[in-house]
Amino acid sequence: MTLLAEADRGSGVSGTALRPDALRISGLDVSYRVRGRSRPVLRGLDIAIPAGGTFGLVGESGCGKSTAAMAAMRYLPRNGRTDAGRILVGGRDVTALPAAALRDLRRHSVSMVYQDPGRALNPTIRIGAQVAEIYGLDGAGPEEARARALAMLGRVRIADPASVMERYPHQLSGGMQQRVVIAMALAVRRELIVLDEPTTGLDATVEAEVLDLVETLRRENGTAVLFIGHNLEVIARMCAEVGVLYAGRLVEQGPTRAVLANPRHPYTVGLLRCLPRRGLDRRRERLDTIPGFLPTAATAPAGCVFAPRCGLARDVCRADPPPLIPLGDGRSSRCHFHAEAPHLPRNAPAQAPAAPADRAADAPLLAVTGLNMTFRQGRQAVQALRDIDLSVRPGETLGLVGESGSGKSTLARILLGLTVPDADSRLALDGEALLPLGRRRDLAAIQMVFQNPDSALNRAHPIGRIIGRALAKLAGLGGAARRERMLALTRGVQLADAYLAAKPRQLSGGLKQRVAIARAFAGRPRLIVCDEPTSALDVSVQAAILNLLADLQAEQGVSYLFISHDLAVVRYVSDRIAVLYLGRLMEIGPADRVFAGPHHPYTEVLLSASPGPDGAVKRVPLSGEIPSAVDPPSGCVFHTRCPRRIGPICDTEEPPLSPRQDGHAIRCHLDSADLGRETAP
Amino acid sequence: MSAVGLPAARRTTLGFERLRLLLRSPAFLVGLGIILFWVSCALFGRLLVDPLADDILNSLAPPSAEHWFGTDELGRDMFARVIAGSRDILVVAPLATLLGIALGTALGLVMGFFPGWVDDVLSRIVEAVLALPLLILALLALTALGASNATVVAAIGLSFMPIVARTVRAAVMTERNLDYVAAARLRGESALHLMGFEILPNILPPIVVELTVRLGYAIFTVATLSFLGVGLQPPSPDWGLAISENYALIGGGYWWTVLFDALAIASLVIAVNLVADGLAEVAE
Amino acid sequence: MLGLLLRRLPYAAVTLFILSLLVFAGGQLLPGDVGRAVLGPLADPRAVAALNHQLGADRPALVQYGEWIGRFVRGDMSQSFAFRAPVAPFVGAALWNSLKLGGVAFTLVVPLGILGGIVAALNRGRLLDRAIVLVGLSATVVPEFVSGIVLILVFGIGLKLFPISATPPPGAGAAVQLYYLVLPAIPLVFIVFGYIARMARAGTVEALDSDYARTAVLKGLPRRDVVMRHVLRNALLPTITVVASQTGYLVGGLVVIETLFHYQGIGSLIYTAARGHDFPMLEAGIMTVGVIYVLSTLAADMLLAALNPRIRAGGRA
Amino acid sequence: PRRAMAQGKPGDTIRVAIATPAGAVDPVTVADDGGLTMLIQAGEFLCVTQADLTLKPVLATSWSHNDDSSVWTFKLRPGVKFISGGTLKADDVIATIDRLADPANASNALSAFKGILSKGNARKVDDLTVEFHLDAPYGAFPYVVSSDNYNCIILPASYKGDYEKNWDGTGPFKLDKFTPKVGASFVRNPDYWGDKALPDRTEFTYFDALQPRILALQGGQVDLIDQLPVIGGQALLNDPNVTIIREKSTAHQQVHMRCDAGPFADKRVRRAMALTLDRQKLVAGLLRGYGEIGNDTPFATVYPSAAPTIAQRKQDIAEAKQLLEAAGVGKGFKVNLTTETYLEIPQYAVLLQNFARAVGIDIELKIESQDAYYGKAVFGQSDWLDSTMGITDYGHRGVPNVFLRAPLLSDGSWNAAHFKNKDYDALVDQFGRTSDVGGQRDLAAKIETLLLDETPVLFGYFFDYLVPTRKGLAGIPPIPNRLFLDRAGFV
Ligand SMILES: Nc1ncnc2c1ncn2[C@@H]1O[C@H](COP(=O)(O)OP(=O)(O)OP(=O)(O)O)[C@@H](O)[C@H]1O
Ligand SMILES: Nc1ncnc2c1ncn2[C@@H]1O[C@H](COP(=O)(O)OP(=O)(O)OP(=O)(O)O)[C@@H](O)[C@H]1O
Ligand SMILES: [Mg+2]
Ligand SMILES: [Mg+2]
Repeated sequence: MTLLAEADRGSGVSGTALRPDALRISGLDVSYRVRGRSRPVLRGLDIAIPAGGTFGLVGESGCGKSTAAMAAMRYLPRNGRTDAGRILVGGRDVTALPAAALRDLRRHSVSMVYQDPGRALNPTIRIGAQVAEIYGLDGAGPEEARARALAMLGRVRIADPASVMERYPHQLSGGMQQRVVIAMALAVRRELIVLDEPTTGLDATVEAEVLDLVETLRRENGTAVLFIGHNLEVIARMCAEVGVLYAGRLVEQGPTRAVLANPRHPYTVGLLRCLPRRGLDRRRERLDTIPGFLPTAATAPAGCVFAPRCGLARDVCRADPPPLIPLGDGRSSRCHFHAEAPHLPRNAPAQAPAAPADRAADAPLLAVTGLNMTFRQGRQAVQALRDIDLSVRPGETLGLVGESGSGKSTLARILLGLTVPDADSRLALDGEALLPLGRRRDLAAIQMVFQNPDSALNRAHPIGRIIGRALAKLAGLGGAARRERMLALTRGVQLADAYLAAKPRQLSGGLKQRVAIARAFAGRPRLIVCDEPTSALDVSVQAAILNLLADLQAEQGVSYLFISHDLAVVRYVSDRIAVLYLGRLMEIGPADRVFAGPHHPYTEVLLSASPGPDGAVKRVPLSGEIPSAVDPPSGCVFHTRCPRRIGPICDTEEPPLSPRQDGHAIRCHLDSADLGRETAP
Repeated sequence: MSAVGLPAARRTTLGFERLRLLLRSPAFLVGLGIILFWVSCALFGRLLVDPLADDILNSLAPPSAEHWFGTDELGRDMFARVIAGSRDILVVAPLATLLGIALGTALGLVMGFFPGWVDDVLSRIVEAVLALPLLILALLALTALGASNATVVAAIGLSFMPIVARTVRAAVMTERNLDYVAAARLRGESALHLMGFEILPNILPPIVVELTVRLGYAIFTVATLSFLGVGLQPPSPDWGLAISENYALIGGGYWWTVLFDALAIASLVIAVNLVADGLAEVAE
Repeated sequence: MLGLLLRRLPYAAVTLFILSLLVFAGGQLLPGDVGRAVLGPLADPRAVAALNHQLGADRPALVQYGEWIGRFVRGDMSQSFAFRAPVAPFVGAALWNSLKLGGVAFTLVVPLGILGGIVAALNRGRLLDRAIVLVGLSATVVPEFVSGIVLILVFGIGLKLFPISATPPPGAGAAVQLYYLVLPAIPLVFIVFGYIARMARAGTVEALDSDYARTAVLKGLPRRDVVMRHVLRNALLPTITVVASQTGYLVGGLVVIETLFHYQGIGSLIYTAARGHDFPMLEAGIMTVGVIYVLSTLAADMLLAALNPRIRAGGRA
Repeated sequence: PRRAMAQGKPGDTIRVAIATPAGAVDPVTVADDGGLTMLIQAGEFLCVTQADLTLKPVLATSWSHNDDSSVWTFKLRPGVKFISGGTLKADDVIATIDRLADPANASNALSAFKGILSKGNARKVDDLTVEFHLDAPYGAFPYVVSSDNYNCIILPASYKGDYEKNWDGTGPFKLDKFTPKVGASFVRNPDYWGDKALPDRTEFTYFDALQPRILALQGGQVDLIDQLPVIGGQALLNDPNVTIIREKSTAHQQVHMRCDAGPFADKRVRRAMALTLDRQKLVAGLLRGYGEIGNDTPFATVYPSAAPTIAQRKQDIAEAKQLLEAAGVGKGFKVNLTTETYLEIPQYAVLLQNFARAVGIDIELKIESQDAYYGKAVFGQSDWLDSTMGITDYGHRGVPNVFLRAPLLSDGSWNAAHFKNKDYDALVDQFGRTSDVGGQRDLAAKIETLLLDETPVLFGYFFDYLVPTRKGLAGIPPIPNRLFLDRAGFV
């Protein structure tokens, strides 16, 4: 492995002799003017990407990744300023280019793909015209431009590119939109392409495909890539080199594999420890976390920017900012004690919450049988959920996974009583029928933790009022009893008392999510529905929230329905897992069994799409788009995209959810023996 | 997790921050200054000058040291009348605005909160009322109710209602789908609580902006109604009324009988709009 | 497109129906009665009663409304109480006048406002931007009667450049008519300019800041192309709605201008009808303004749909 | 120039700005200035009141009455042609008058005929002689069928209520073109029985508001406007390009005080109020001298019947205070004055307010639209008739009879003052029967004395009737409120 890395680098170096670096940023300082004050965001940033090289930039939200990308494109927001430093693209200093030359650079040398492809495309212009425009700039006539655009759309594997040319952006799915954006970015051979979190917000399956596509095109064109992401797995997969950005400074840098395998900065170490790794069980082991908050570059302390959150910090760290210390092998770390970094003390108490007794035999807390949900949209009927049978036992976590639109949130809303299912559906909590919200007796029994902590808390109310009101309504508490319980609750979610007077906007995302959790626990909940509770959070915060949820479960014996599209997270938190596809339950069973297999072909696809930071799994490609819930395919709904389709039976006959072993059930015509299994890393 | 204090950067409250921003905007300050000037005229003007005292034999005197702004047809001092003319409009216009905002907010909350037939029906009605120009609406209302300060307030308030309702409805529609509303429903809150205590506080910024914008219109409309003779009634020294009474005189060269009132109206409406603009900017 | 139109038409019809009901209900609140309004305060009560009876104004309100709406849907606007003649010619003449005046103002102000807004947005934060915004703001908020009087004084009576009446001599040609409409149109231009410019500016600023504009710039498009091809079309979408919302005012809300410049428009028609208790005339006038408003919002919606594929595809807005 | 009767040249086109007729132009219903101006262009009366308030024969050549003035005989002018072709006969006159006197007819003249002439009591003697048999003796009857009662233009018996279709009549002009709410034009009637009209053409443009009319005259778009109030009309009064035709009229604003309730129930209080008025100042200031002071009776000095001997009431604050003291309200009191937005009334109200302040009467003004003020115009449903104090406009009348009756008789239908006095009723009745000026003056003296004592209504001033014309326009007869244009022309 080391050899390989050196070889990679070597080719980069030899390339330098022929071609200048694709991107060389040196000593870059960027600041934003906010309300008349200058606020530094990047300080002394150095990055070099050789021609054809790949560089990943990771870091918590707000550390300045996008700013670096935009500076490289010389397209900072109006209030942004480059205070110092040089940015060379292919040897040309972009900070000094006149307008015409800058346009020329953008036409021929650099391009960018960023998050939210839906907004990157002009909503009022047809796809074809938007792509062809680039060839027009390249000097092609209208006919030729269209032809080349068509070819390019084909290259990004868009099925039926001719019809896509005629469509408008909103008529494409997110994945397709991102492909179009990539097609535009790579339409002509460029020296450098900047990808700013190009797959955030996309499903894992789609993400995997998009990444594959970028990789292929990059190789074909020999384009250098600056890849920005917060997901270490993705960076590991895409980039030869990685830089870890923290509060506007690069804190560690080096070949990706080396950095990930042997991080030499406490921050990198912390980031890696936050990730739920395979084989980790919440009942036995906790995730590690990084305490504290990301300082803004302006409020950064005098010494090492990471010192306030660092378990290794000593006086010297708080006094002197460490330089970027070269470690050999092209690696460097901005830490006085980089040698000690791997031995960073764990932040979380090592001992895990006591494992509860196995409850497999208990009567189910929640029982759902024959649940159907049909939305009416004008004259169309959207079959959001079909024939769902599942149960949750007391104290257990049921993980729910599935692509976007598969019906996860709808199921959650039905359980909460916010949505009323079709008439014949049966829902029971503790054997008693579960009524819609207006008529529900024990409101406190089922509560929810939402995905987006920003919108989940009423921003007009102080935290104390938010929790207090929940206590009043759900626990029927008043006066001193309420106050007492409130303090107990907030301490239980490790929220300082001082926050009770604060408004939500004064809290970070992680803190808000703690408030939301405290609120859900106000009454004595039996079941808490968590709909992607950590997907909007940074990994370090995610770890803390997952720990918290696990602790509370151990304490209170509450059950969770945990919805997520991050399989690693689901695997870590769940006792059992249910897989949804197009409103159908495809598989349900104990977590280990579902992962280890034999599993449903769809599960197999999902698993292969997110290989984890260390293990490379052979990806099983998923063809096509998820079909419409208005008009689902006949037979097995997955047959249109199934890599293991056996024959006409799949097209005509819907397989039953057949029990396999140990409470594991799979909806597939295939025998267990023929189904896929997890390949060992 | 160690108990960390509130992060310093987040500690300044938004309200304070907005105030600081406002006070940096010269346009806002100029607007505020003019408004304060007129408000103090409205409050104390009549203590200093008498807008009704006539000196009928000295009518239509041009501006002089004695009568800075000249006199009108009844020999009343125009300066006194312009100063005192701020009172009625500064009572009527804000009251009308408040009424319109209150009614419109209530209606908008209901419309936005109950999608489906309630919203459909109310929306049609609102749309129907909006089909009429505001002035026509107010004119009709005043013709029906008769002109007095109270009816002007009612007429303008009512004609503002649908516009405000539409703005509020749009704001409610976005808020309603936010998770905090779902969370409140999960703890069994009533619709009234959801509307009044959960959603309303969050849509206050657009409502405040709407309030200032409407205030500008209210002044405009009160003046126009007075000009048309259905608003404030004589002997009020109201500016619009004064212009309406006097504008036939300007052909005879008695420009001072309308000029200062016109400037007063213009300055007040522009000032209110400057303030509205400033507020809208900081409310984002 | 046609589908959208067909979907929206019933809504428009319902809106108009409700409008007619509201006016009718409101009409019941008007003090006095038509007989008294026609014959004056000093007339003998027997004569007043006789006139009310002749006109059918003494029948129950619902009967009157029923008859009125029955005729209206058949395209008959009934007879005026005050003029005891069919309403249609009155409304027709007033509408035609209003459309002429509104049209002149409209054709002046729409390009001006849009241009102003775009220029301001492209020079955001600079002096020109501030100047346009401030001029727009001030022009918009100064009541018509203030600006109108100043115009009359300066250009009509002082310089004698323009006639002070908007009504041209009978039989005047188009050019002369236009000449008579210039002065009264200017206060309207003032008032509407601010709205349109502000909206156009906001739309352009938003579009300039959008991700797709960034995409276009990063493609290496020259600024002019970015603006012309990518920004303007999206930027002007919200402006269309604002323009449409102003047509009601530009056609029906000009009571002040019509009074100042002595012009027989639909605004004054409605106002005098209300004061004269001329219920059929009032209803017809208001319905006409309502129809104009509804049609222009409908037209705006169609235009929006034509320019914005997202709406074209989607259902109700 | 008091009389602008210099003769203009023939053949001009006269352009006039008038108030928009409020509704259909129909002689039976017309009640507004704009409408009546339209009526009198093509229509004619039996007789017309002159500037000196005497009657000039027009379609009637002479009239006479029996001993007690209960039967009046009118001789008609022979050879008068209607524009529609027929010749004027007694039947036409009878049909016209019956139409107006018929309670089933929505006639605006009904109140003028009330108690004087009923339907069916006009009788034909021969084709050119008509006899009117009155309900009660009435000495001023010819005024009731003169231009004073403006609905009385004589139409053919065959008239069907469609005046706007043919504009029939016997006048010097005939209609050229009429557009409702916009304007009308007339041309010379070649078949007119008298001196043919001088102008070739007259053009009327309708205006809703006064100010645009003023501007139109200043801007040269019209040659005259129908009437100019002094308040708001200053611009024209001083305009060197404008000639003001000025005529004394009996039009005035009545300030009524409720005699049956409230602070004014005591006549001393009413008198005190009257004594606060500085009438000279009112005329000089409010009317710029275009008017004459009133003496709290309807007898304007222009009326031949007015008693010449009655002393003029003058401002006397001391006496007013004494009276209030005597009435037990020496500290003053608060009272509401309700009135309409019309002509100079709001300004008059303000001046009254300021006058009354001197004796501690604190008047609160409530000024409303005419619609709101008159309301349903019956007791109990009208601010006009129900207010404690109010100001009401009364137009010019050729004889004071109307002013003496409806607003002041105990059962008068416009008696806003709620003045009930048997002696007064009897005196007015007697006045009505009297047809000779001498007898009328004697009665007038008694009536005036009684009214000065009681003072139910303040008559502060009578304002002149002003018609502004472009300089050089001559031949407009100085008859208040009646624009006869047949002698008009530019010199
Ligand atoms: N236009 C702007 N004006 C002022 N501050 C800004 C602006 N854009 C970004 N910032 C601030 O600069 C800092 C860095 O922002 P940047 O978008 O580069 O972070 P990031 O690392 O890309 O974060 P994320 O992962 O959330 O995209 C943040 O604190 C952000 O709030
Ligand atoms: N109110 C609604 N009316 C009509 N269709 C709806 C409604 N809510 C959801 N759907 C449809 O039901 C299906 C399931 O939606 P749901 O939000 O439950 O998916 P999800 O699995 O939560 O997706 P994501 O991962 O994007 O949150 C989708 O096809 C969606 O379009
Ligand atoms: Mg970013
Ligand atoms: Mg979801």
